[in-house]
Amino acid sequence: MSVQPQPRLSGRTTLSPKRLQKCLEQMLTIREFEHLGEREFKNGLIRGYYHSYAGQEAVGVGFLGALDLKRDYIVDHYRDHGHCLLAGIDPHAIFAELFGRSTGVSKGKGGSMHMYSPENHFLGGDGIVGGGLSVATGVGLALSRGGKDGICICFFGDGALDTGTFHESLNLASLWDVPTLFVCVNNFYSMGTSLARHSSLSQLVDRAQGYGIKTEQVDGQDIWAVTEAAERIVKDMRQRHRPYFVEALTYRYQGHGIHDKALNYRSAEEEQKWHDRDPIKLLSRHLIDEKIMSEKQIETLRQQVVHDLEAKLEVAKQDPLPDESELFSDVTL
Amino acid sequence: MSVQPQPRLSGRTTLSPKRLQKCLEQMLTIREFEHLGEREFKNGLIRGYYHSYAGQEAVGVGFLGALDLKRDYIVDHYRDHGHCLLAGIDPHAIFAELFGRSTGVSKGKGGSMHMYSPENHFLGGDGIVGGGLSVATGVGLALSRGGKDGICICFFGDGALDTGTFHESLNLASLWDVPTLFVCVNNFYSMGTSLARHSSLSQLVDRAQGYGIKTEQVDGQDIWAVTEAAERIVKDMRQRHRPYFVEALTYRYQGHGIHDKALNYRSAEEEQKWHDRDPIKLLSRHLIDEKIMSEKQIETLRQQVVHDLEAKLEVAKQDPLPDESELFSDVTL
Amino acid sequence: MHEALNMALREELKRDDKVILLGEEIGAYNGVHYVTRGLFAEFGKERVMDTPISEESFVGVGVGLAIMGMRPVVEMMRMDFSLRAMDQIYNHMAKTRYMSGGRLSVPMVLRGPEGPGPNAGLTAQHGQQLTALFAHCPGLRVCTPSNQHDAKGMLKAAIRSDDPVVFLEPGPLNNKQGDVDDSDYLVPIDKADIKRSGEHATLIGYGASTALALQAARELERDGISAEVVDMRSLRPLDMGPALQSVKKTNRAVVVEYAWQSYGPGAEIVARLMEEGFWDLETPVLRVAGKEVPLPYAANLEEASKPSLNGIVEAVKRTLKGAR
Amino acid sequence: MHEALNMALREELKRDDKVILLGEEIGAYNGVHYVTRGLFAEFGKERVMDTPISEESFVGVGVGLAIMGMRPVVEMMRMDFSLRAMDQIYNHMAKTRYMSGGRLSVPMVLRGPEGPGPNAGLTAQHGQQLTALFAHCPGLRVCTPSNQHDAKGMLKAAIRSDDPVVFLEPGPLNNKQGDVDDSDYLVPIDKADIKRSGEHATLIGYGASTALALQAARELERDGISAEVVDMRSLRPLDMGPALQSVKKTNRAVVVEYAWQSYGPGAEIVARLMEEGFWDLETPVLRVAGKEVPLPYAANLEEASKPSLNGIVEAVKRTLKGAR
Ligand SMILES: Cc1ncc(C[n+]2csc(CCOP(=O)(O)OP(=O)(O)O)c2C)c(N)n1
Ligand SMILES: Cc1ncc(C[n+]2csc(CCOP(=O)(O)OP(=O)(O)O)c2C)c(N)n1
Ligand SMILES: [Mg+2]
Ligand SMILES: [Mg+2]
Repeated sequence: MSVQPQPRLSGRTTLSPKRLQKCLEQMLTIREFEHLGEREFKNGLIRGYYHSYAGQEAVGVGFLGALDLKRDYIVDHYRDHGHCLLAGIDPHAIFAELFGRSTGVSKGKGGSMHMYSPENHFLGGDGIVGGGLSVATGVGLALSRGGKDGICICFFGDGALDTGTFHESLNLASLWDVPTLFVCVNNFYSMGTSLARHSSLSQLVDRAQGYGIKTEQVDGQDIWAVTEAAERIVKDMRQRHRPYFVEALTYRYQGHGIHDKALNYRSAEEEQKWHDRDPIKLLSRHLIDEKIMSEKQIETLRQQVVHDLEAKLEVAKQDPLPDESELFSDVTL
Repeated sequence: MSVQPQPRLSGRTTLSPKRLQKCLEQMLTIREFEHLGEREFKNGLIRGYYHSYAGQEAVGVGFLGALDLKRDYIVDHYRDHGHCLLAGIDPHAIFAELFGRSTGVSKGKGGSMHMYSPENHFLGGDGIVGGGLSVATGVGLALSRGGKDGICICFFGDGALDTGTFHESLNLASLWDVPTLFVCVNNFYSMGTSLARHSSLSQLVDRAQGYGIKTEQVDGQDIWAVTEAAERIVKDMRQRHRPYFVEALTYRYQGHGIHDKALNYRSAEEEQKWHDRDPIKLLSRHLIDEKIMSEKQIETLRQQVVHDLEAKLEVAKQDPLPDESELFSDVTL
Repeated sequence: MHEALNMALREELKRDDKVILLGEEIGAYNGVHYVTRGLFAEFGKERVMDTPISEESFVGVGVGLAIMGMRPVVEMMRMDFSLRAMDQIYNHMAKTRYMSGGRLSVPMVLRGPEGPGPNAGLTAQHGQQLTALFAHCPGLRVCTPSNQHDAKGMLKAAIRSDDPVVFLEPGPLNNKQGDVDDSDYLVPIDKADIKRSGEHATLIGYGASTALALQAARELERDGISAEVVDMRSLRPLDMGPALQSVKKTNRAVVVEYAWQSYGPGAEIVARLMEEGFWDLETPVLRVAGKEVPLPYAANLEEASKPSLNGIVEAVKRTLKGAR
Repeated sequence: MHEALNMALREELKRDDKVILLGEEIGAYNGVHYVTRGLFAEFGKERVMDTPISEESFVGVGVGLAIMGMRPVVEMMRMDFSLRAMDQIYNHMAKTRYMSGGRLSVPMVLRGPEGPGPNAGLTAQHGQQLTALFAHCPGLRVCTPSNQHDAKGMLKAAIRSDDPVVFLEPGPLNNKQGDVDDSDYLVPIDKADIKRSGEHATLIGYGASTALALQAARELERDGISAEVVDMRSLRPLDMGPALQSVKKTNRAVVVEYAWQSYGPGAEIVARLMEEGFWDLETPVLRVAGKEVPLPYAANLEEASKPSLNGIVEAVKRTLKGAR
């Protein structure tokens, strides 16, 4: 029953030292952002829901690193802080949104699951499981109608494969030659329910084969593997103007949300196996082994990241709540 | 673009002369019932919708012939008259329902798409495409919880494969070991939209492979093929207590509904090809070739069927409308 | 009414190449209710897109197109089927603008026929009038025309609206003929309208029930009762002005609707008359609505389930009996 | 309130082996809102079934189980997610009995928390109160308790009902504690109830808004105003008796609700007071409801979006100002 990372690997690529350092910085930024967010959730500054991306960093970093956000777009689900950061949204605006401040990326009206930044081509997190798949199909359709070679990437979890709209959306995207890249971030749990208990297929990638679109599975802990797949897929999509489905195998370290303490549904042993293949650890080890960075340099970088984020967080903390008149703005009464 | 019957045949069986004669009578009953219904629709006696089963008879006859309606159940879609007849519902009660009479199988309140007869284990037609798939999953689950070896058969069209609930239901049925037999009656059109224009896969049977359940395709014009598959599958299901998915390839002769005259979406040539493999024609030819029945005997049988149906129809015509008090019965106000 | 709707769609498709239609059988098949007749031939399959039976997701596709600046017009073959798409309608189409702090907007139209008819015998799953479900949802605009002229002008205005609009086409009026003005006019989608003036009582309708109210007003005239008919046209936002004005004059009102009475749109209209028109009312506002049962098939039961002319006439007469 | 609901489920699971629970995370995970705590361990996975995220279809599974004579109790983790299942709820759960001419019935319960809270910050897609959508649908029974005692007795009665029941658990009260009577009692699911008697004005609530109305009544008492509080409990059928009786005495009423005001359940209550209580009213019935916006995240906006104690107190005082 214990879940272990055994993807049908699609290959790895080599990446320049500079690129690898950038990837590390991005992953550290996400990881540390989530740590700070969790802290503030516990402090009561963040209300409602908080879904941490910790553990899944390589998926976002690899895929969004392969996009060109001048022409490409992102449609996300609720586990969206990491992707917001990678889309280039200022951490200040993300923290401010989490604190419900007027300076938040959604003016404080959306919260953790509902970040939006069209300037960054980030078209929203979403609180409804599977809710973004058809929207992303529409975004892809708009891109193809516009005659551009942009693509739309759509992230969702393994649980989203149980929703009818997954099936409908893949059928529509295939039928209409929509350039949407569907990325299932398979962390092996839908809330407290393991894959085997919510899906009749253990290899999710197989399910997507029923739509006449290319599919593949990728090791989501390994930044080289993710990057290799992502760059190849994006290139393919720009040429073929067709959808694509990827299953990225990864793991979330925290509970479903920070409020979810009931981690009794998975074993310490299973958790340890995944921590052993932590994406940051794998990359750091490589950087050290290849003498691109020293352990100390990495730690300095991490501290720098934390320091910068803390500064943004502090500013966000001092930001004002939305004006009460905002209650009735952005909606026709 | 023209659709032709080229199933991956699953085999044929031999059937006793007596069994074949019974099949013929059932098919003729359905065919002639639909002719009479169409006539009365045009006469204005039947209102709203009328979806004819003409052309698809062998599918119903083969599958329902393999069931044991003492323990098995049927959940149907709107194209349900044929299956009602096969479930053993008195044609009088079906006509009466079509005429909206109090003696109708649903007391005249349901109409063509909403026939119900729990005594016959016929749990309803349904007007919502795909609406019955999850209900049938629930019926199958109830059977397995009851520890019986009954199964539930669920009929739906190729169009229903585009609905999210198809996907959800197959996943649930597989996950929970539900003995529901999902029969996709693929007549190659979802209303006016050909398979290629509504489905990203041309072999629908492949889509169902994504759920870890057994699937197969059957020639829906050939009563031997349908019967062989149906009996084998039902036996398998009684032992394994697992769902099954079948794609039966067939054709509807009329428009989507009788009101649908716009048959411009398919060619005369294509229609002819299917009429050449008409299930009644194929069976009649065999009966004649094998000297089981003469052409004349078949014609006599047909006339007898028509005669009996006409008699029932006439009675139904004279039946009373529901009492006005029925408007407020069968519902809590 | 389908002619007017067809003309509106054609004109808007011509005017703005961001307009794109999606729906089941709207293209090659030419539309089940004639509304999209000829448009596929004229504008091609990229502008008039046939969809599989995937209501939830093609509404979502509409949302995706709209946030990218297109102007999708999504048809439900019957509005009943929008029950499949309620999540996209409530949680995405309606809320994206607000949730994003106004950073995105969703200029899309969801349209289709609702209620019984034009043909009889639609039965329980095909002849519902679900107006109230849409009207309750903040973020949407919800409107419904009662004649050809309004139908065309309102649909055009809906397509040009930057808000998401649910445009409800009154089923019973689908086959209603009538000249359609072929000029490029708009009719506001947030304004009620007096369709007939009168002195003694106010009849309030929307969509098909306005047509029914007008018929009732003609009947009442024979009995010397002069009824004013207010056509709400817009349910969200609800423009109470004309109805309140009318009640100031007549001091009595009857709300007419095909929808089920309890928790139907008429309830809100009555509640608003209570809150804002109470002092003008001589007798309680009454409702004549659809009977609260799934639409039955049998001809007599179906007929009995609908609001009747007679019922309206009786109700008006009751309000005229004066204080108790 | 989850203790009472938990007890009700446990007792009914014990009493009748046809009772079976379905829902997301209700089993091994023990329930997101504690309502199903311990039941998986006690009754096993055949009676307490965890479901994938397939709301439309597991509601349909419930319908299938019910027509076969089981008594499924289907949980929506939040009632917001029932938007995914609206087709099954409207077209199958509610209508099967009628469409079949009474040949089948659907004795199932759909339950789950609705509205904001108990925790703040649920935001737009998780804190809606969609009561009106269910209440509008013929064929359903719709009810909602306002305290632990009713919660237990009503849920047990709902499970024993031969009609399909939508049982709405007031989100804001989920963590409300209180002794629960462990005897096997039932509370009717179609009867309103006076929760506090008073002389000067009638406050009408349902679910969480009854609790709010009771609080407001205590505030009003300090100002010497005695408010009667009617708890509707059942929205469908709507039992107007106690409210009408109360208004006969107080001649004024304020309806309180968390739902969006327009086309919310309160509209129907006001409309019924118009129709049946008009002559008893000295001043118009007022509503204090949720603001008509998607639930915002920021703490101050969320707070401002909810019906406030102060708003209720003010409204009551307005009704007491007497004739205009
Ligand atoms: C339609 C709907 N049903 C249920 C929920 C509650 N819910 C939120 S997340 C979740 C689990 C989803 O897991 P998965 O898709 O694997 O994503 P992950 O959280 O693992 O990233 C559930 C059941 C919801 N938000 N939307
Ligand atoms: C949810 C829903 N959407 C649309 C319709 C309208 N509709 C009725 S039948 C049909 C085509 C279905 O075709 P198929 O499933 O292939 O069945 P067939 O009619 O060929 O037997 C459509 C679009 C409906 N009844 N329900
Ligand atoms: Mg997951
Ligand atoms: Mg078909």
